[in-house]
Amino acid sequence: MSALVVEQLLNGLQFGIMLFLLAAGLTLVFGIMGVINLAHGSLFMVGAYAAALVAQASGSWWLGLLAGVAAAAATGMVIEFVVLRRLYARDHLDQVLATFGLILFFNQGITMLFGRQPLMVQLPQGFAGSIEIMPGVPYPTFRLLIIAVGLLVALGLYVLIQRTRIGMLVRAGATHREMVRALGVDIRLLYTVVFGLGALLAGLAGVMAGPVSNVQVGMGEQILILTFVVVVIGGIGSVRGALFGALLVGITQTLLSGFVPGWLRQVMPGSEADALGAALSSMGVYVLMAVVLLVKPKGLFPAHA
Amino acid sequence: MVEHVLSVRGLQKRFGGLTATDDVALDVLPGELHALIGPNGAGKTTLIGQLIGEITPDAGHVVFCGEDITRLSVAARVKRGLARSFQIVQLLDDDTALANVALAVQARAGHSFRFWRAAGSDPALLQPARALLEQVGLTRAETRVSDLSHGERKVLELAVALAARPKLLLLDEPMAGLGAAESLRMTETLRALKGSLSILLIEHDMEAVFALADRITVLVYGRAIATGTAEEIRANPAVQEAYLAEDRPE
Amino acid sequence: MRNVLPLALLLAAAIALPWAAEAMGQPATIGLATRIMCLGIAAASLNLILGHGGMVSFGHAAYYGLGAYTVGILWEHFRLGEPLFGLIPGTNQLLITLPVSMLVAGVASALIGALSLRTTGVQFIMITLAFAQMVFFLFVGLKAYGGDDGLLIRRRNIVPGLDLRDQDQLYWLCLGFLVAWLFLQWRIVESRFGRVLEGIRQNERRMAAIGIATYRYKLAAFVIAGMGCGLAGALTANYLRFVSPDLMAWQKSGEIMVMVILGGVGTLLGPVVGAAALVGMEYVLGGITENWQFFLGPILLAVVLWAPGGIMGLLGRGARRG
Amino acid sequence: MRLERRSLLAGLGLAPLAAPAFSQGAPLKIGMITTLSGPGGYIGQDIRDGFQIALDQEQGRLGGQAVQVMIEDDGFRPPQGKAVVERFLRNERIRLFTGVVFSNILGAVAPDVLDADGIYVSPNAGPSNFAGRECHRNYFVVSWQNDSLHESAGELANRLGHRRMFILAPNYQAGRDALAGFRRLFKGEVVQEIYTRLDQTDYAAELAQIRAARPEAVFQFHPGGLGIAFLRQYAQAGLLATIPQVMPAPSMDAGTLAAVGDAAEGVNLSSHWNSDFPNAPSRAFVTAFRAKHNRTPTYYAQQSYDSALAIGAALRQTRGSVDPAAFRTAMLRADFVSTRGNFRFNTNQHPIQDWFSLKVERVNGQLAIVTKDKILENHGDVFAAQCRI
Repeated sequence: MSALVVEQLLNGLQFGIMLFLLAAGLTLVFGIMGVINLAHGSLFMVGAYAAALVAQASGSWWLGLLAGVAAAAATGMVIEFVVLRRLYARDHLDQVLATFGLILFFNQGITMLFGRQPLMVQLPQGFAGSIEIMPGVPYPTFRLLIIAVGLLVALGLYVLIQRTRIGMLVRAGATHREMVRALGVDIRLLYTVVFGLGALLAGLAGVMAGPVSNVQVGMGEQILILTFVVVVIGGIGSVRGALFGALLVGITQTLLSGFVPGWLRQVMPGSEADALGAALSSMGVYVLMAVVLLVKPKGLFPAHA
Repeated sequence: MVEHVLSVRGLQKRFGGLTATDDVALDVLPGELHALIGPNGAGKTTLIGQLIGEITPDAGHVVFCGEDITRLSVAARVKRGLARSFQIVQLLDDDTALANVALAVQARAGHSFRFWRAAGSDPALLQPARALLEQVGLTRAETRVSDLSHGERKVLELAVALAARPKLLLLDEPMAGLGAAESLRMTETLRALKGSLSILLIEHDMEAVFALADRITVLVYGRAIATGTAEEIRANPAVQEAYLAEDRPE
Repeated sequence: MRNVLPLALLLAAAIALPWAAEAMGQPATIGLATRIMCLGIAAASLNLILGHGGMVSFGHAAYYGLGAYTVGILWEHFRLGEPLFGLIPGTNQLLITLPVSMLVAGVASALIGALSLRTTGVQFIMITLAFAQMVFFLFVGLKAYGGDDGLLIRRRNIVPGLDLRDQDQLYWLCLGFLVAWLFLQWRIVESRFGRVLEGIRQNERRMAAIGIATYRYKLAAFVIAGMGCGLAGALTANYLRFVSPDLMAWQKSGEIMVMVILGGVGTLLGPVVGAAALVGMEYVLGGITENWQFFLGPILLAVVLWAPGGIMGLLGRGARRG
Repeated sequence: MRLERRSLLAGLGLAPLAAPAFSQGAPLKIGMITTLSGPGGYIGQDIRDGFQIALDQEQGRLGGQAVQVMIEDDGFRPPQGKAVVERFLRNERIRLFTGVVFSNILGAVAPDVLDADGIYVSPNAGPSNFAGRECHRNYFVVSWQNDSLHESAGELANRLGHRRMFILAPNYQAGRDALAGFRRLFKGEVVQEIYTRLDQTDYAAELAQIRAARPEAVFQFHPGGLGIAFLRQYAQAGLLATIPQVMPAPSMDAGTLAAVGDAAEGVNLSSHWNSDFPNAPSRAFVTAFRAKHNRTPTYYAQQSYDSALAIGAALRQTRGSVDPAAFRTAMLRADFVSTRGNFRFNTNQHPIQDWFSLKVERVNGQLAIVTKDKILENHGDVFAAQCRI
């Protein structure tokens, strides 16, 4: 039993890391630029598609990784340059409508280009198997790779934000947007770079998610809402918050769906317990978010402390 | 002994490592114009925030007309007769000056859970609102706030605050950013108000302060270091040392 | 009211629509228009809090769905002849189901609003979403009412003197409710309550400083908007003769919000115009190409970029110029 | 591909000018409402393409009657499906409908068709309510009743000798029906059942529970993209080697097999049809489909093709009439050679057909779904007893 708990915790950690990759980009864009970008999920999809197609054509998953990350970052910067740049001064609502339009455009565009069939994604060489992490419990190496990549990204972002000039501007921008502007920094360039970075991270998430789930039109929207939940729980604009929020959501969701139906089954008939358990574990993260916001309205690690 | 309109004791507020309000005691007498002066960052606006209820103090008490209001909400304090103006104007920019004041009159008149009759043409709201605008000398009543000049907005702030018919008016730098002529007019308006209600005035314009104030309290680094008449304050060596030395009024 | 004449003409055109549609051999347009009326009520009620109160609720579909499900569940118990919880008998009388729908949506929005309104800004957007998702998953899990597959309402509700199986009469009924709701909302916006709401949108701090306990007013507006959505949902259930959790999914909340923004935030007719534009474009583009989303997306984008204030803003500018 | 769409003129409300008068020999319009957008879009695409193959083989006719198929996307949203069906019924005066993929859309679409005395022929969804109490004279299902898919999987598990099974499906009506259907014919013990979420992308938590429960095999129903993710993660977790899987056809079609790849090898399936069926109609269909679309047809394509054949057979007898009484009599005779072999309509107008076991194997180095044995013969459904037509 305890081995199962450890394995489930590891699963929760891995799912949380996956969410972190998506949420980190979103929270940067959200917190620094004040832009609600619903099309973040589209960048996730672009990354996954580019990686899958290049990996198929070249036979190398690693080439696909590069292609996916580059395609997402490039797409992001184009979006920023063509659309979002004109909307910074606008209401959040205008951004919602514009990025909603982008979702429709990207989903249907990908359908027209690559069809409706889900894409095949190979695992990278050397990461197809599993490692025995405990006696009798093998764990997929690719999932361990996801955890490693996520932790590396977290570390990289930490260094970037705490130790570099861009990071200094990013930190300042999250709390005092006007002041950064007043300092004479080319805020336009900073925004393009930040948005590109956010898109790059979304693309990386898409590349990593590809072999685990499925590469398909609409894949971004499935996970978009959960990503927003993570960002808000963590505190908008805080990368540290995104990490903790993501781990909290990932572990909560995994443990709920892993254990609640079992507990319920001990107190009520099987099929009812299963249906109720599934409903409860679906609601779980939303209950979590509501509770967090009622206790700490700015999230766990507000950037505007 | 005279009953104080406002009586503050042991008020304390810290933001992280910064002590914005440090064991402040302050009394305002009925009908008095009491000025609060001090260098930038002395914690004047933070103090106003705690008096009106936007900021919760860490310790201490605020007593208004004999009632402890330390834990009351902003709205509840306004209902009891406190009102404030803002240093950075807080108005409804999409509405006319008249509508801004009329809304404040409406708030004074009781709850606003009236869903049917049009409020925009209600004489019960518009007449008092026009009277208030006249009182402060704002003529462009039908102009949208976003089209008013800075000076006009400051005056409108005052009218909106007066609409609450306060017993004590907290004015946060009503002359900030005004030209000389506008400042003079504001001084006259305040002088005309004197006596009909108590006023706690924060102001950097020392000329106006010394012309208007019955008593003055000096706040430095969150501490009230002296209270007294204009002459007493001028003569106070502690004030001269701590405040006048670095920020001498012209 | 300078705009009485255009409004009267618009209303006359709306009333005459069924005959026009028949004459042009496009009777299905009546059903489409009915759907627009229902969504128009939902969007207008969202606009009350979003456009006039500055509260961006991203969970409005929950009340829409609750209103619809109230009709569906009352029908189901009427059909089965078994009272709900052994107490509440089912019914198919519209004059009962509509008020009950609004009541259910109102109670739900009061509970959710009371909690959600403790937050503001983006946190408010997300917490309303969270509660709506909880309601959504609750209905997905409600096996007794079809769960994810939804609930069939075999016959429309009954109103004395009307035959709702006739699509023209259903349309006029929905149009009547839309007009009534818009009129009510117009009065609310112009009233003392509406002035306070508008003040809260512009500057909540100022409203507190003149002695207004803003929370109560925001909650009251939130509940009114929830009830409007409940009404819209109840009418939708009668039109669709089918309810499913789809009606309360976050995509639906987004769709209603898009209608408001597209039409024009804070305008009386904007939300209805937005509903008509969005549904109409889907219908027309969907009839021309299966890749309709590819074209709808950039159209929405163009509206944001070049027509701030939505379609009503565009019309207003056109009128001023002309 | 020549598929007629509503003309732009009609869309702009100028139909009276554009619509031709009813004349002899005008093509019969068939309304196809299907899901072409979102993750389920590839299913609707195969339904559309499968139907078209039947038309191609008769040069745009079905049963000698010229037909025009009007296709529209329901966007995976019931209200939109409802709007389309209303337009088809009223503006286009279409009497004959087909195409819906998902049960919840069918719930919004079918009642309108049936109340207007139109005919609906289902190429996919076969929910239990329409098979039982809500069955209807004008409603035909050519694919299967939903539960049959899972009943056959239960029988397959019996035949494979599995005694202790772990079963999973998404938490929605079809998922719950799946687990109930599986239990109906499965004779062994269900050690645990789990409902997953419809929007789930990560199944690690469920996989850990499977490993901990140590079943002999797993039954799972995850259609489309859900199944791809589940199978990939199942294989990546190393479970495929130790715990075999049994599943119904929708969890593994040609499309998902292509996306899943090696992770699918060795999986057991139950189905009413497979692309390697040796009978002549099936081979002709598969050949034509591959030639036209350069991919292997899925069950969805085949079901839609069979639906077109069934409609064609009925139209041949009614000489192109869709008068409900005449059409129904003709339809019930099922006078066509199905790609699946045995086929006839039950009393509730759902199929009585055979079910087969399939397995994913390597054929000439390529993964393919290979047909094994017949496991159920002339199998109907349990809901027919509740149906009174």
